[in-house]
Amino acid sequence: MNITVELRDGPLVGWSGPPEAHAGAVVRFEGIVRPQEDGRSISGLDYTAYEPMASRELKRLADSAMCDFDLQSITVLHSRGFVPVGRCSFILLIVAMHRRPALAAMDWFIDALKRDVPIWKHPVWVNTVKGL
Amino acid sequence: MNITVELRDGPLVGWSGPPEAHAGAVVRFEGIVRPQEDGRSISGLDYTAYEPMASRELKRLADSAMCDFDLQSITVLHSRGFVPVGRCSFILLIVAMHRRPALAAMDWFIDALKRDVPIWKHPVWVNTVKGL
Amino acid sequence: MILTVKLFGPAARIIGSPELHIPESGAALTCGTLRLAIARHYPQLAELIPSGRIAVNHSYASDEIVLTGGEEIALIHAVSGG
Amino acid sequence: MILTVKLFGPAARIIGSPELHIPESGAALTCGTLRLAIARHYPQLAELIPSGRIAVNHSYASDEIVLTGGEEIALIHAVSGG
Repeated sequence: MNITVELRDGPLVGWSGPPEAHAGAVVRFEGIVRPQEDGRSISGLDYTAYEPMASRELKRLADSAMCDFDLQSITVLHSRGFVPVGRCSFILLIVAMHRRPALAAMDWFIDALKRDVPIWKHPVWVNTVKGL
Repeated sequence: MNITVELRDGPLVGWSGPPEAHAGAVVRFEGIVRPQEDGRSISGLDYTAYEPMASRELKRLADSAMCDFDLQSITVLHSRGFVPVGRCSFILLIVAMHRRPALAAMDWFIDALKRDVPIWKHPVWVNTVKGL
Repeated sequence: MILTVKLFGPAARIIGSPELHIPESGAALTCGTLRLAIARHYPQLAELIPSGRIAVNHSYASDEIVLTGGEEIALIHAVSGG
Repeated sequence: MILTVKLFGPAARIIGSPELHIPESGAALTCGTLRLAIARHYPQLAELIPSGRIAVNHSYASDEIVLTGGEEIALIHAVSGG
């Protein structure tokens, strides 16, 4: 079982996956902070995690995905704290023998994360930062 | 329109995507040569492309995906010639505002590639290489 | 005795606090009756309760789970990570 | 006059050559009749023909397309890239 789950402070940078043995498909998803929320410009998102529950839930979901989709490895990194627009706040790397389970696992994991993992994002509005 | 399509000789290495402006989701797929074909050990796969049709078909599919899935960019790299086991022969990088169209486009593109793009792989058996 | 419930995200902003307090009624309290009690004592949160979940000691707990008082309790609602 | 058809992958291995040759019959040749002619002249390929496609000048061509003789023609079957 090759599972990595980690919450890190601030934007995620310069991270590359583990070496793959006998893999056929390596799929990597990066969530990037978008410049707007609800049509208003933001300078970034502030992430709050309820720990250790957030890490535990990520681990539980990763275990479940490993088993249900027959993965070779799954790596989940999520930011906490402030992440500016255009920077990465979430990385999911899935390694599997075949493409279809890898993509299906990715879709399932991100849905499950949004449903179960106690991490909240709060927009930091551009005007708020400037004190207006 | 930010579309890159390229066939390269041998394994794909050290390639990273374009900078993303206003992206929300960056999904990268890598196809790695598996150690077996039909249950027999191979030393690698030898890819033959019918050019320029292969590049044209890749470009046609990329254009179609850009439009149908509202992507921000799509990058497709495919090997030709020999790629050893464990090395990368195919990279698909999709950048979109949202996750769902990015993943749907990835699934669609790989199916379409296997259906339409005239690239053939031929297993190089381990014993063949040793002259047995 | 008073039960403390941790709040996050929208719920914490509505209440203006990272936790809320529910007086125990004496009757055995379950996660289900706690949800009802939160909605009664904090009507501002009533809308969030149907889709909110109670976590007990960092795991989601179903409505029939009985609370004995020493647990860490949280109201988890509308997570949005990823 | 002889029509040359490029072969790849399994089809080329079956024939042992990167192309095959079909004598033109005189009647107007279409991609559809070409497929039939390939199956007739090269029975080893007959199994591949129903799922194979004809490319004319590097684009897939449907069965009704008429061939005039100067085109680059290929039999595309069972691609497997990616």
